[in-house]
Amino acid sequence: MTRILLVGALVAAILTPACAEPAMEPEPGVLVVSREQVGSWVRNFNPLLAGGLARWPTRGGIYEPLMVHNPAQGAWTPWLATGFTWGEDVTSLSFSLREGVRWSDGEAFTADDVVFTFDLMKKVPAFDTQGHWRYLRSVSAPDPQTVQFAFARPFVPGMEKIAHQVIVPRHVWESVEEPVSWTNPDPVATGPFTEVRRFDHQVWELGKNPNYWMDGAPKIEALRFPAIPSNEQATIALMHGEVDWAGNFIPAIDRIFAGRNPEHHRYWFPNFGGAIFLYPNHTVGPLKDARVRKALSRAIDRDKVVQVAMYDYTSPADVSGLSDGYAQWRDEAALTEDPWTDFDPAEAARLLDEAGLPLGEDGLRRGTDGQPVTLELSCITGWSDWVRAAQVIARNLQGVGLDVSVKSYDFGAWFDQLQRGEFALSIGWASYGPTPYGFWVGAMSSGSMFPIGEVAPQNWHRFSDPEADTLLAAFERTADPAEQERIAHALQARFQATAPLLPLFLDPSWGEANTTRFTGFPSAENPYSRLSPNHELEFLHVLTRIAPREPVVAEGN
Amino acid sequence: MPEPLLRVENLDVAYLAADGPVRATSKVSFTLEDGEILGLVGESGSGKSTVAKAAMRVLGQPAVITGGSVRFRGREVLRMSDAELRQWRWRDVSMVMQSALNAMNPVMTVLDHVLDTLAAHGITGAAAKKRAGELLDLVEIDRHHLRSYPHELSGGMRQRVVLGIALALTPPLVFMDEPTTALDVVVERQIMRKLVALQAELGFAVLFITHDVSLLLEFATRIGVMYSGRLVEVAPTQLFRDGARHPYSKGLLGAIPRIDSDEAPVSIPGSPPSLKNPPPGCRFHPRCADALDVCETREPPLVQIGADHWAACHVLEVA
Amino acid sequence: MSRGRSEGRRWLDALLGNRKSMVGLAIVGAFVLMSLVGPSLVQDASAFVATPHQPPSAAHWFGTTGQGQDVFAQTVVGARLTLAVGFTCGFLVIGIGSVIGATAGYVGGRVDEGLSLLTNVFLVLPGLPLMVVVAAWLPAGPGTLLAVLTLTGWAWNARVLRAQTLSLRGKDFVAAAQVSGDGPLRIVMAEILPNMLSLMVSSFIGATVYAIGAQVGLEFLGLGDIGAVTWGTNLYWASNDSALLTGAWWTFVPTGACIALVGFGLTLINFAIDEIANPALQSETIWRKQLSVTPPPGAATPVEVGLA
Amino acid sequence: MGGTARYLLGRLGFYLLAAWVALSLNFLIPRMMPGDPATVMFARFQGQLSPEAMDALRETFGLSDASWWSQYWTYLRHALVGDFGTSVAYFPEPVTGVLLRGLFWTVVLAGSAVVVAFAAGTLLGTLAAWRRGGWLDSVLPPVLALLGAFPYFWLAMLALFVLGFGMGLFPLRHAYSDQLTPGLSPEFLASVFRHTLLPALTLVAVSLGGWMLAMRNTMIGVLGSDFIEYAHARGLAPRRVMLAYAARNAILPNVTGFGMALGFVLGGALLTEIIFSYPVQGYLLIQSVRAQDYPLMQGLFLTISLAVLAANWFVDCATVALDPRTRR
Amino acid sequence: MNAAATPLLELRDVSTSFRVGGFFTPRLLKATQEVSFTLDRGEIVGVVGESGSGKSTIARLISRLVPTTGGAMLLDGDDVLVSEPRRASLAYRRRVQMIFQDPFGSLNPVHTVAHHIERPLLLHGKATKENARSAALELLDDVGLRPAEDFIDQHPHSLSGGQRQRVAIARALAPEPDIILADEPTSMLDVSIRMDVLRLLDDLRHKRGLAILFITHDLAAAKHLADRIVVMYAGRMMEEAPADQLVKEPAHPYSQLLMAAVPRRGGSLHDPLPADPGTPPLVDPRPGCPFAARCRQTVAACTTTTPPVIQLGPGHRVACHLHTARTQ
Repeated sequence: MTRILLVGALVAAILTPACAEPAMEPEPGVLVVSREQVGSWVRNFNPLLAGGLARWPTRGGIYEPLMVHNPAQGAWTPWLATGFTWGEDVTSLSFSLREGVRWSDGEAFTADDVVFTFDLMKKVPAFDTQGHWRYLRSVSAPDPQTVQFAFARPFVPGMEKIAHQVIVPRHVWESVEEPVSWTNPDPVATGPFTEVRRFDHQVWELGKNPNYWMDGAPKIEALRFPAIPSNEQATIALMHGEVDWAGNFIPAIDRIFAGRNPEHHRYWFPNFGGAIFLYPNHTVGPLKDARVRKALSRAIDRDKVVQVAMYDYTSPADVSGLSDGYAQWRDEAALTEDPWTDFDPAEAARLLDEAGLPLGEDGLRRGTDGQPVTLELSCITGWSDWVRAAQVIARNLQGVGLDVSVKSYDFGAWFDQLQRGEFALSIGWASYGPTPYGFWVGAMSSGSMFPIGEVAPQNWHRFSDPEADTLLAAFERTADPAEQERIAHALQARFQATAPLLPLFLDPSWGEANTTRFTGFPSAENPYSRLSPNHELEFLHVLTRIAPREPVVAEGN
Repeated sequence: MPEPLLRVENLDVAYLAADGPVRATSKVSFTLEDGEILGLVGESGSGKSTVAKAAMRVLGQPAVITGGSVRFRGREVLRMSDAELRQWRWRDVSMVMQSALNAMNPVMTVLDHVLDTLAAHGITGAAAKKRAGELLDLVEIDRHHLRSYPHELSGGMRQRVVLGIALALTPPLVFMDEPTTALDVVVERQIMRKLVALQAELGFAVLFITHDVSLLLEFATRIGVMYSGRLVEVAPTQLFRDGARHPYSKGLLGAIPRIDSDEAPVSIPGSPPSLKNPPPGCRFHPRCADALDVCETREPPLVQIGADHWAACHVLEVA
Repeated sequence: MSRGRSEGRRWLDALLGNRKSMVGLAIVGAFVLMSLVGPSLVQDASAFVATPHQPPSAAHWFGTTGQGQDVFAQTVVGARLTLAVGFTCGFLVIGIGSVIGATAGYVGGRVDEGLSLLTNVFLVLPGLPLMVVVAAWLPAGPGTLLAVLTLTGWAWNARVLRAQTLSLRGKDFVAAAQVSGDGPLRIVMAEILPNMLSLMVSSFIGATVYAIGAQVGLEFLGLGDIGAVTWGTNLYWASNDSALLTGAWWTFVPTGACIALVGFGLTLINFAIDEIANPALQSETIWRKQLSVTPPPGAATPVEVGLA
Repeated sequence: MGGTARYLLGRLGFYLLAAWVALSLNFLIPRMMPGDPATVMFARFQGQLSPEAMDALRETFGLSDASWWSQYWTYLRHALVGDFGTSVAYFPEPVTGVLLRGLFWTVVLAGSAVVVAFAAGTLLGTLAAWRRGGWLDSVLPPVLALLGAFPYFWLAMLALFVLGFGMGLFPLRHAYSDQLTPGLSPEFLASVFRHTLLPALTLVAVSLGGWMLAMRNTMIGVLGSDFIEYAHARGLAPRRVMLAYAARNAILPNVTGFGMALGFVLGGALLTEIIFSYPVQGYLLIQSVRAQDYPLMQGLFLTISLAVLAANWFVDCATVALDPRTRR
Repeated sequence: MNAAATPLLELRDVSTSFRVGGFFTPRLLKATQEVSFTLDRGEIVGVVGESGSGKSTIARLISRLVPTTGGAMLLDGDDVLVSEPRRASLAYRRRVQMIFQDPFGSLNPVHTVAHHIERPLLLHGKATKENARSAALELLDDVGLRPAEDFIDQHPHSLSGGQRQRVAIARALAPEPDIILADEPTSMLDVSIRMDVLRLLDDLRHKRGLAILFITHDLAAAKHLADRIVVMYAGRMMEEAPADQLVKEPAHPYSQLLMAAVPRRGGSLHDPLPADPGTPPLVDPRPGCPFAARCRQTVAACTTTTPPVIQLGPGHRVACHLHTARTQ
């Protein structure tokens, strides 16, 4: 018996020192960021590598682009370049580079580096994730401050892609033998943060660039990244004040985060991004008919979807399928003509009757073959918000007599089916960029449409519209804003008329900040950027603006 | 009258079962003098092993001694404390169990067993090792088997090892619980010869338990017969062989086929009673050809019926 | 079939007379009953009926989930699929285990070597990782879970049952049946299997406990059909809605307690079976009931005069 | 003795065969899964990546169109020298590096938890069996059985939130404090200890009952053996009988279970990682499955299989060492 | 050869061996070697020997529970090893039945007495479903379980050893066999009732003209029951003689040793033994006579050549070089 007591005493002795590790505050000026959810860190700062395998903020915070788009304002901010000009016939584009920019090792940044970067992508196709060389013919540097892009064909949207390409230093990269698998452990770059001060598998730190070109920026000393593998853990870290800036989904955020410290716990979930859609497969029976698609759309209670699946953090999408970020492209006036995204089961029923899908005695709609219309709504295992949305939608559609069942697949299987067009209904995203051009290409162009069974990178629903094709071709050839706006309104009209995709809700941008130690985060009042660190390149605005809060004691003195 | 080496009086042992205790032995009494070999014979369930183990108080669960007394040179064993018992055991009384394979710890060598035994009684170090060698010599087993594990020895060798261990502290009394039952006749013969020789040499007393009465007849000083938890007859061997009086003893002697006689052996009719539902009165009466009315109701006590001859039978009382 | 019936009856009597098994049976029985009739008595478990994360109240006994579903309804309805998968998996595992184990143990020779290798390979393959990989590959749903759990669970039972078959195969009553002229199938079915009843029942219970636990774990990882209402998905959603962070313990605790209770009940039944099948444990119970002291065996036989 | 060596070699042969089967399964399973890592990567960007990027991605990951057979041989050849290729999810780090990292912490956490649970459970079982009906024997088994019936992750989450988050008794995540640099300094080791304590305790809590009951039941069986009675009859001290006679024999079946458990925990601690953010292998597995990271998945699966096989082989060796009857 | 001269069962040089040891350490256990003897209707042949002598193996060979590796087994002159090489036919099973040593192990604890007896009745067409019970009752009555109604619905565990062995005998009698192989049928029974069971076998032999092979280690019991006795040692037949003759004038030194070891009235433990006690070699015996190592009367040939079986007198055969020399 004494032995058991001894064991108990031993356990108690062990437990005592375990009590609460002294909470150590990071040094002043070190911003703790939670952006990537990983179990342990891998040292990789190769910005050209596809797939976001490099550590955040390699693309943007370390390596910078020529210009940065800001959807909050719908404007481009000059960065490494000070501006651009289109040549004749919009087949050439030249960027003038900022003067006095230096690489973090002190070497000067020149047009040569830009040319090198684009040539490298030509040489190493794995780096050309944007497909630059599908429209470019050549890149040259007429002088150290100018880069000239020669196009193979007129392609105005190419400017967005070029402007957003991050640039690597020639003097470092030209001697790299295997650039694809190079992890670039000690990056030499132009960005605000370039010095890897510490790298453990559990935490790493990125110090500021001693040679940064922007006056007075960055205002903080370093960034610190603890490895946090799950959303729940990330939320705890935020609640505890262990993280200053994060881009996580947090349920009941008002109560569990903002409410705990109303003064300093801030969040801002603006809807400047893309939207989430219901993809109806146009090759599946009744879904060919635009009336049926609109009926489906009318049957969906988007407010409920947003409430149940999205915790009311976002808002329902409208018939344009365009988010708040595309304000300048949207034709507000056209939205009320046929608002088929409004919840109206009666109208949905009318449309279905009209399309020849009568209601049977068992409460189920019959197709032309007299059989009940059964549709499977695919979603992804584990993508809980979509699963919830799908459940609500299925219930709504059942409400108008359609036999819709939710089926969830593993991501690989789901995406495979989607790309091959082997589905009936599915929730999905759409292309998103500085302009809605990419979205419309994916939604309505014949160029993006592939036969059933073939892998289609977009246009999973298999729809093309000749009128849209003409409009998109025109859009590619004009750099005139007025003309662009006219074409955009026409494309929006085609979208509304054909209802190729059914917009569900806007994809919110998750962003949280703890302002106890830092100030200058964007907010609804000061929307110079979105708060979320999740938007590549855009966060450069934030990284260069936020500053340590002056010590309160110092202020008092 | 001087106290005998071992005096067992009215020993009652019960096994605990789900529906209450089962009496395994009842009012068993006998004495054992120094240097004597008392053979206890009986069939399975007769309680013969129970008596020996209870007298040493090593009977495993779930058994309880519910009455009687066991005195070793006058000391009451049933009132010994755990520490006293440990002292008493092996120094004064040791035992040889039926299956040496089961009795020995399978993960220990012969030497470990001997050393453990000696260490428990204060003999350690070189003295203990020396003694271990002597013991193997005593039972005629090569000393290199000290390093053998039980499963590496043949049945006969194991039994001899256990015999050797029993003599480790040269106790005056050894209990032997069917030490040769699991062996073949030839090996049994060999071990019994060794045992008898050692007994003659060292002079310890033996309580020898067996179901084979013909074996006992060849070497025991006295023979006791047990039936259904009772001692029914005790007599010196010679007397028992030629003049067993209890009907069961007689039946037992007659039931054994003999190699040296053409006389056909005869079974006792019926089968031994179960301990759970024993017949009332004399437990042998349902199988007894001579049974009287009283046998069905009253249990006969063990009474003296001749010089050094005791039996528990109403028929004999009447006679 | 009447074979082994009275053996079964003996077991049933023993189980009914055992306190542990009675408690266990009562718990498990209550949950089975709940899973059978409960879903038709409560409201629609998937309906979004109320304000999210409402604490327990008269309207919602166990409160509401992060999406405004009734937790009580979800707990009751969740029992059905979870227990169905658990028990079915138990049956499948024991079925496959007995077929393979009995075949290997009875036929012996090359067949045994082959089947034992298969069994041992499955035994040393890491179960949970294999489950994760396979569950991710197959379409989510109860069928997949069942397949995955059975695939990774049968080997242990096959091994145990093989060993038991092997020991029974050496019994004289098997030889006697052979001498009588009975064929191998008949011997396995009528002579050997009835003797393994207790082992099979306890293996079945063990497999069921394992299946329920593993199933809940996989579903918690999001590898099940998160659209279905089961105990595993309940916990998945509770965690997804940060139940504990938001203080909504009521979405998390009832389901966990139910799982633990069912597991505990089943374990108690297994304790009882162990006790009935193992004479050493049985005698221990008897010992404890009838005597105040419980010394280790052989240390010193107790003396209690006048007990009998 | 030669027979013993041959027996152990024979077991080794079996384990090699099992390893080959595991290796092959390992090769097949991911290839039977739909999709590939490039599509998963592509999807991460939810449309922000141009469609052209997909081909580029496929090229980056070196997704091969070679026949399965030739892939299989390459795979086997590489696996033999411990080369599992480059991880996709952790591109371009070699799988071996990712694995070793996880493996280290797995051994720290799972290893210590299993050893502690085994040792404590066995000791408790021994004492409970020895003092049957004592408080240890009557109170602990049902309590531990109930504890063991809870889903592991459920208990772990509750422990984390109540003891860690609510009461602040334990660190909330990671294997050591972020403020410290890994090394052999006392602070670091103390930090590792503090961080490992709660995850390990929860693992111990759920498995303790199993060990205890197994040991108790075997021990009760052993206590009924003749050799226990014989040991008492020889006047041996009770402690000696309990440990060297009863427990020493009763532990043998538990040792087999120990091998199985070690393997199980190596693979089964994946929920620990997720809840306590402890950098063990389990999370890597989930991640590799989600990212369709074949090389990592294969490496992990193989490491775990090999660990289980190795554990079993060591148990075979231990059994031979502990039980002379298995020696030939 | 006319029918009268054909023995019911004849074994000619029957051998069998088992593989023992592990997969990598196989050894051959020669359980019986070149055993020859006959068994006729109404005859009881006793087979005696120590454990490991192969006497039980003979019963299992004849009952076809273990395969032979050589020799011939003639039933009514037909070599069954040739006519039904792989498995015994139902017809053979009907004619050759067996009683096992352990009545606790040979009856299935889950089945009633009725099942045990009705099953062979139905299997061999000796009864229909309707009259199986009455036939079973009759058999129980025949073996002395009276009143049979009290026994037929019992489970084995509620019967005593002697009663069980009677049930086993009834089961063996059910197919109305010609031969009963009795493998130590009384060694597990209480001394006081052994003779009853033996007497029952003797009665059956007389009433039904059964041939019984009586396997025992008890030479005295064999003497009383058997007509002829076969002495086995280390898988070989040492001697065969009419029972009385074997007991009175054992020819083989081993038979003499066996005789000397049997307790007798007036005998003493101090009487000398005619040979060295020891254990027979079980595996891979050396050439020559297996008993040579223990024999005190060896000649040179004993360690080099296996002694042939020679005829000493009518029905008396022995395998010993002493006699080989003498007859030559």
